[in-house]
Amino acid sequence: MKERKPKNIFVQGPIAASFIADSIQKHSSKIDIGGHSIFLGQVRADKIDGKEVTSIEYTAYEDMALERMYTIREDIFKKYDLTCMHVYHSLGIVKAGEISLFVFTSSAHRKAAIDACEETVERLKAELPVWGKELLTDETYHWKENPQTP
Amino acid sequence: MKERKPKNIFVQGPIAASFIADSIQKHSSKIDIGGHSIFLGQVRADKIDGKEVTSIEYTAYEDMALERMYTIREDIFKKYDLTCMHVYHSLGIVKAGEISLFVFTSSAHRKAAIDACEETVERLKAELPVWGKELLTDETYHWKENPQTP
Amino acid sequence: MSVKIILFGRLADIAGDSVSVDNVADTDSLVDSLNKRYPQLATTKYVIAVDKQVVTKNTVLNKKSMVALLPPFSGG
Amino acid sequence: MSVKIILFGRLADIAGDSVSVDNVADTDSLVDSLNKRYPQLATTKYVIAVDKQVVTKNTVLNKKSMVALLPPFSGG
Repeated sequence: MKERKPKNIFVQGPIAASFIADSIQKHSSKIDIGGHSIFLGQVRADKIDGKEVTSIEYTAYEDMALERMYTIREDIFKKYDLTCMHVYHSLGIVKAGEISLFVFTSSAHRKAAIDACEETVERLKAELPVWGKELLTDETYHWKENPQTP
Repeated sequence: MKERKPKNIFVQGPIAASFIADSIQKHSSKIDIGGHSIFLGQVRADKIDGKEVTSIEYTAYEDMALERMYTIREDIFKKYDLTCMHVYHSLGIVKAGEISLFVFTSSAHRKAAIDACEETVERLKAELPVWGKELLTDETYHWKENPQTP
Repeated sequence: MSVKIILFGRLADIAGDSVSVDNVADTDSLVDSLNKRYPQLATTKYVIAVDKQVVTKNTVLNKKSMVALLPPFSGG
Repeated sequence: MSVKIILFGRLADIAGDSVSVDNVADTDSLVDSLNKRYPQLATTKYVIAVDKQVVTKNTVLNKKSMVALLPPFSGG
């Protein structure tokens, strides 16, 4: 079922494993689903000029991001035979090892779920106005950049 | 790290959402991971000759399946730059709506995790000697068949 | 020589979980012998694994061979 | 006409979260005006969104236009 207005995808802080488990559990009543595909983005303790990333602070142009996400969702539902799609992205501080992105697609058949999940991840990384400020061990910071954003 | 001997992938009955959550949570200490890809196979209440699948009873040629899975794992680790891979498959009865397959790959970068997960799912469906007996509403049954198995 | 074979899925429905077959030297003669005993097997799709490897050509068996008849897989 | 723009990420580090710019009729003149005031912006990569849509050509602005300067995205 498609939604008329943009659904909020943003959550404050990291995405907990228990939240992911709850999302999975909720789908046990949907007995027409044969496969789920999940992508999780985890904050990596990259080294930058000899300093380590301890966490990322995410900000977004929320209104625009939700409109873009609405368009992506519509496009993906047109292209793939999905039962449902859920997307969550962190705002604020997410520490190294914690999860900042959760994309979850379900379908009767695995191929649609897998392809839709991958395409959604690629599109949201390229199209959503979200920024990650990598906070480093010495209390300086570095603005992260995804390849191929506008 | 590669294992010397085949790791058991089989679990009795369905795979619980809480088990999946625990697996995800364990990776929060691996701060070189940037992306996780997860595939979940869920038992579908298909209609067969007007009857509905209420559950699938899985059996396997376990020794051979674990050897094949070992080979698949070695191949995937050679091909993709993965941090880790976990595979679990149910044996015994799994009801419609419950999860019977859990494939979990992690990598520094999302592309490797996503591609490795998909390839592992395709290969294990085609190569592992596992059989699903679809139990129907009228207590008859139907042997499931994946496309392209030997 | 007698060879013990194990069967899975719908093949076990036809012939049971395991069967002993006498006087078979290779997989071709095993199949002939089984088809006589269980005519339904002749029309059922399966592959043969010897020592946990699928074999596609006629394969010599010895008394230690682990032979398994595998119907189309349906895991996942 | 005065236009209020909002800035994100490293652009906000340079010029703050929001800036009012006077006497600008379109996005090209907005950029000229900003570059004079914040020379560092001229050497920083960004795109302009008007009413939540990225614009790639010079775009006429009115006093209700929502203008945002967006540095390269890094969500996920």
